[in-house]
Amino acid sequence: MTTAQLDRSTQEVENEPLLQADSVSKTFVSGTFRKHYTRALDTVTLSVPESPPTITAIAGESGSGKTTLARTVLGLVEPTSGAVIYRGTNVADMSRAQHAEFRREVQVIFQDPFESYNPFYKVDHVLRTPIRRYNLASSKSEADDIVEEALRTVGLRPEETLGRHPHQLSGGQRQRVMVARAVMLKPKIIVADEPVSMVDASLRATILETLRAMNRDVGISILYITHDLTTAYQLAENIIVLYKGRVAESGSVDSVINDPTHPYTQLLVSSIPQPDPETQWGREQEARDEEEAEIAGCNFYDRCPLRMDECTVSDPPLYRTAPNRITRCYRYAESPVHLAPDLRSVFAPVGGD
Amino acid sequence: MTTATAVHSPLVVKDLKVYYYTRRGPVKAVDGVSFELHRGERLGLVGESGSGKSTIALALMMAHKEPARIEGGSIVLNGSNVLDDNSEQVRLRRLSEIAMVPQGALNSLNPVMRIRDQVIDGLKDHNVSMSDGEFANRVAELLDSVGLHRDVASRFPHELSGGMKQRVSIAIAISMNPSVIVADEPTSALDVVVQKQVVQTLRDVQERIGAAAIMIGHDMGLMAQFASRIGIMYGGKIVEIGPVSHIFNNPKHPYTRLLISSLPDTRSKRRLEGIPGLPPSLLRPPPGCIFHTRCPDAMDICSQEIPATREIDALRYAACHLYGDDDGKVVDL
Amino acid sequence: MANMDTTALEPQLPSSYDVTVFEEETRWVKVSGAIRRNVLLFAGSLLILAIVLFAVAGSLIIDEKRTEVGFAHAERETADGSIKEVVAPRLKPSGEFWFGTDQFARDIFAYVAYGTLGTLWMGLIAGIIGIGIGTLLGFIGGYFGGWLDAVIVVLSDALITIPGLMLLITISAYLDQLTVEQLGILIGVISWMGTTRVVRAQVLTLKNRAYVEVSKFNGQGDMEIVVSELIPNLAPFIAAAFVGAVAGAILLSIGLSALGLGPQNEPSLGLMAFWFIRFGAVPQGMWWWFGPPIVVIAIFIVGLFMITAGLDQIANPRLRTSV
Amino acid sequence: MTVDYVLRRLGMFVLIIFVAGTLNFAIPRLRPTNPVEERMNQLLQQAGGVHIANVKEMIASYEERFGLNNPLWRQYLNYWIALAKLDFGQSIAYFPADVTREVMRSMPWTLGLVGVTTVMAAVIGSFFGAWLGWTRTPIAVSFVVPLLLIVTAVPFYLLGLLMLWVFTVFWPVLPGGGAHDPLIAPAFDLTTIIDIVQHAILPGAAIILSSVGFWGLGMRGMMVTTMGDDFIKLAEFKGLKERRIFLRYAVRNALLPQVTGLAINIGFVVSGSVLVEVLFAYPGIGNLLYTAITSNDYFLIQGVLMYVIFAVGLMLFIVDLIYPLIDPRIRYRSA
Repeated sequence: MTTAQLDRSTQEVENEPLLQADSVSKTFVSGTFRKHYTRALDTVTLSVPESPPTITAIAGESGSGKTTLARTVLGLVEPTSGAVIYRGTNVADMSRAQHAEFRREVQVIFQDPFESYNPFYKVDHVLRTPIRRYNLASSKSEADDIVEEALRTVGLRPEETLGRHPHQLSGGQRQRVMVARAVMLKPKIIVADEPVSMVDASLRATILETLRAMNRDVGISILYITHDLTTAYQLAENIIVLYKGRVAESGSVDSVINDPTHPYTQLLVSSIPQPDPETQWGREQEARDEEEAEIAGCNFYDRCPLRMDECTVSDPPLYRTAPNRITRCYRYAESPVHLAPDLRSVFAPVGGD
Repeated sequence: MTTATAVHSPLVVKDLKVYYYTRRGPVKAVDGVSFELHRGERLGLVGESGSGKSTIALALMMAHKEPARIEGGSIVLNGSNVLDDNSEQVRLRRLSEIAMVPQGALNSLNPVMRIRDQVIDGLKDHNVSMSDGEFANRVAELLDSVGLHRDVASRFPHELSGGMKQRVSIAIAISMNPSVIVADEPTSALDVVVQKQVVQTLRDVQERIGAAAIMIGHDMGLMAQFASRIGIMYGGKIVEIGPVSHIFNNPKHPYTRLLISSLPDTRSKRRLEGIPGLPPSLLRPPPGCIFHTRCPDAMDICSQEIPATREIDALRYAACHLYGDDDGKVVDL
Repeated sequence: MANMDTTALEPQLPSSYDVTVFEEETRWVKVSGAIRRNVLLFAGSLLILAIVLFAVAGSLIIDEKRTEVGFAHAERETADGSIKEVVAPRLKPSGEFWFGTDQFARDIFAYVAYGTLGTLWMGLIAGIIGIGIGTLLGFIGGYFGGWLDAVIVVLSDALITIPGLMLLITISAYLDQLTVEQLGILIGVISWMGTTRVVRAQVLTLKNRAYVEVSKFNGQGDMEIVVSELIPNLAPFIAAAFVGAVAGAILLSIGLSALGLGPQNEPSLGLMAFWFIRFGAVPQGMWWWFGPPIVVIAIFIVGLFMITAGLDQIANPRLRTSV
Repeated sequence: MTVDYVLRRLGMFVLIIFVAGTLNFAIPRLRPTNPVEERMNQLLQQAGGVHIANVKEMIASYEERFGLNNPLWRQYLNYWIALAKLDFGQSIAYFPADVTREVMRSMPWTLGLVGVTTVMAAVIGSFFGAWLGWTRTPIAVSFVVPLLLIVTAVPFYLLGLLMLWVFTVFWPVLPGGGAHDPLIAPAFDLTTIIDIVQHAILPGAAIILSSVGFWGLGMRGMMVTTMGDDFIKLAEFKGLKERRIFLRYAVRNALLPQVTGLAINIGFVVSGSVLVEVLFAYPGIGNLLYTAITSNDYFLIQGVLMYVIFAVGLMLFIVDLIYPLIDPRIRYRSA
């Protein structure tokens, strides 16, 4: 495939995305006199189409920028450069009404199902407030119906859930109420930031299955932020692997996890503790032990077991190693450089093969 | 698991009961747990929140605090019951006979002391007398054995990454060659790559010094990678215990079976199924089998009688009414 | 949403043994439990309640005239043997004058009651103003951040180091006679920094809590978030800061008044201290003069301290020593 | 210790001086009429105790310093120029004595009394607090907590008053006022030192007794918080001796915020000591301020306030510079 062809395919998918993070970067500054800059996110472009509904995983370790990306998309973090565009309008420039619509249609599920609740209120508070603020119901009984239906949708019994304080529910119940809250608002997109990492294993599956059902049956697109590649594999269609704020590798989740090309993804995949005593961890190690070095080239150089001399010279571009795969590594320098900035251009349309 | 071997086992826990005394009554966090730890083996104790696994870790170290009390049973460490010890004996046993790799390593080290001093003070308080040079060598040797550069000795904790701090904790734990290492969710705050390194390090040093290890956690994947034997905890009891391959490939207890089938992997996409219902209240545990409220195979008897532990096959024990005398004899662990 | 397959997600079994079932407690069990868990708060409140009752009831029942100079009279035998009513200063406690009388023949019991009321009133004014300014600035700084926050932080850090009493003394040198209310306002205006620091720090930790962010997605605006999500959780901190501010203001005012620089025309505990220091109650051994105000002040401050400590325990559970 | 850290602290110090100086400039202007001018005119009219030429000279120096006819910004500028030269004008009461010289004469007494007693109170109180916060301390000692509360609750000066009553009236063993016996010629010998210490006992004890509880309670709170930290748990798992856990793990960490507290508290103690000094006729800064106020000596008031704030700010700055030496987390922070 030539570059020209790639560009054309890019054009096709770029017909009015619902939500687009357009080359967003975020740099955090600390220090008063001598500034210290931390580049948490570095020119990432990603869009979510109006249809079909998709599930995209954004994976990486702590410090990879995955949470910063999620918070930027949600409008909680203002990008240092670039813009978040929703229905054609920059979120930063939205009118009050547009912003309210954005807040309703792009919903969130946070990692900590306990912290998501104001300890002062019963769980009802978090379900009834949005009904009131977004005028979802014209009467008290209609509001009750909406709340109860949402709870049933996520597999909770309203009578066992309502009227309780958050600490009276289990972690799994709490997180399911948060899913119910998000779903109740009939959003277009849910950004789920590590939604199951603090939930017990036996309850984890149920929540993931709920998310999947929301995508399949209600048509909500999901951005699944995670450090756990196994749940990403189970839930998502496509995956973006971030390292130090940059896209290291991206593509369909099956191919990326079963055949990782970037040394960082390889390291992540080989570190998965498989729940199978016959599949033991290998002994491969990183090049260096957690010591960071500032070099001009690839930002993974200091940990890369496969590093080469050219890696220190400049940062590698993204190479298109397969129709639905890109990787930021010089070992694939013979592949064409992927030019379209939007990661959406990498992903195959759902059911398109 | 016969009593004859008990003499040679570094740790034998029998019918251990640890209750938390609350205003509402006793919470039976650990309710009759028995297991034996063989020399050089790695036991994984798996359980979800509220299963009592961390309480066991504290009890083994005799570091449980009010309102927790050991209500019964015995903890026989290297042949003598720890519960009979006075506090000074308990203190001396820590580190030298049984050592802990703590959870949440991010704050486990004293922020105002250099790493070297935090390794040495444990030795000093166990009457190890060495010259300063010998202490320095010992510290370097310990850091080496957990894959850290010896320069780390002169650093402060905040200068180390999470993984490095946890390695320091491991170095401290093996500083007196204990016969038992207890690791309570040793990788809970760490990234997946670092998690692997830390667990492998723990495994390496455990094999090198020939200690037995107990790892406590909720991550079945981590257990599969680390343990040679796994005990499944539920509601303060061990419901099934056996060699790791048996547990994963042929689980006997319905809870184990459901737990394993709920685990996502990266081999095939499938419908994810969790375990319906919620963990039991340990304040008012259900009568009979503690799992019967969530068990898909529950029978009438399950809500009436506490199932006995049976030896289902070699070295595998489970407590479930699905198994009768034909499947295995009742044992007193 | 209606057509989705939810059968797998249905709750399946009764939850009578769930951890989530909490026994309902009777009101008395709840109250007694709360008292037992926070003895300090309870005992401190009782002390303050006693003082407030004493001051309010005392000032309602006792004639204000008793606090005036030369009020106390006693019958004395004069040189010629006749019995005559004379002004009676320095009387020891008696049935008529429970705490005796001072150098100026004022009824000390009445004076302590009215003085306590004045001091209490001043403390309340100072506390309300200080807490008002402090909370407002703390919220503005903590919640909205930016340059305004930087200014607030730097200013409060700088002002908090300036010794309050020194400042107050200096200010009073340039002012005419202060009333009790004016002193309260003045103290409130110069002592908001502690509250600002506490509130700002708390707002900073709370505002990034997931629940505050969830409320944004629930369509709540900034004002509503502050009022309905933040303030309820900050209440113990604000209450502790308020009580601390009242205690601080009382101490400051007494200090100022004891030097003779406070309000001179209304009874207050501080003014009483000024009188008994100035007119040598100590060398004269008039323990009934300097004793009562010192005891009242001590009970006052101990009570307020205990309340603050008790509120701290609510706000910071680690400080709870017993379970 | 990074440059950034030192610069920030220095900036804070400068800012404190700036804010205090500005306040000092603004306070006399709180009233529509100038009280200083009023007072001088008053003096001029009475001209009783003061020499009329002196008053005229005072007014001249006052006008020169502030030039009340100048626009406000000009007055403000002049004011800072004078401050930079440590020129606070001349005392009215002790005319023509220089304000700076008066302050410098009183400062050592206050620094000696307040400085020493504050440090003593901090040390004693922290020790008590650590002991109380140590969970292994028998419950029997917890009666000390309410006791500390009560002692702390009585203000410095009232406590001083009670002690004055006990030790000079009831059981007269100590001198009731002053910093030294006026009959003893000041010399650097044992008699003088004993005399000075004797005079310092009562006011010093008042300060210590009333602030020791503050330190104790603060330290106890920090101990309780520290005892819940993970590193204490690991120290127990390591089988360390109680003594080591107590001193090297718990107390060592709980002390850190106390040091910052010491810095801020010095300001409060200096402030509170005004009353103690007045009560015991101790010739320190507090007494000087009191005299200045009772005699409407406005230049002296301004000067004392400025010097006190300068001293407090400087102490804060010094503590800030020392702090990184005891907390390695600040010492090595790179950003």
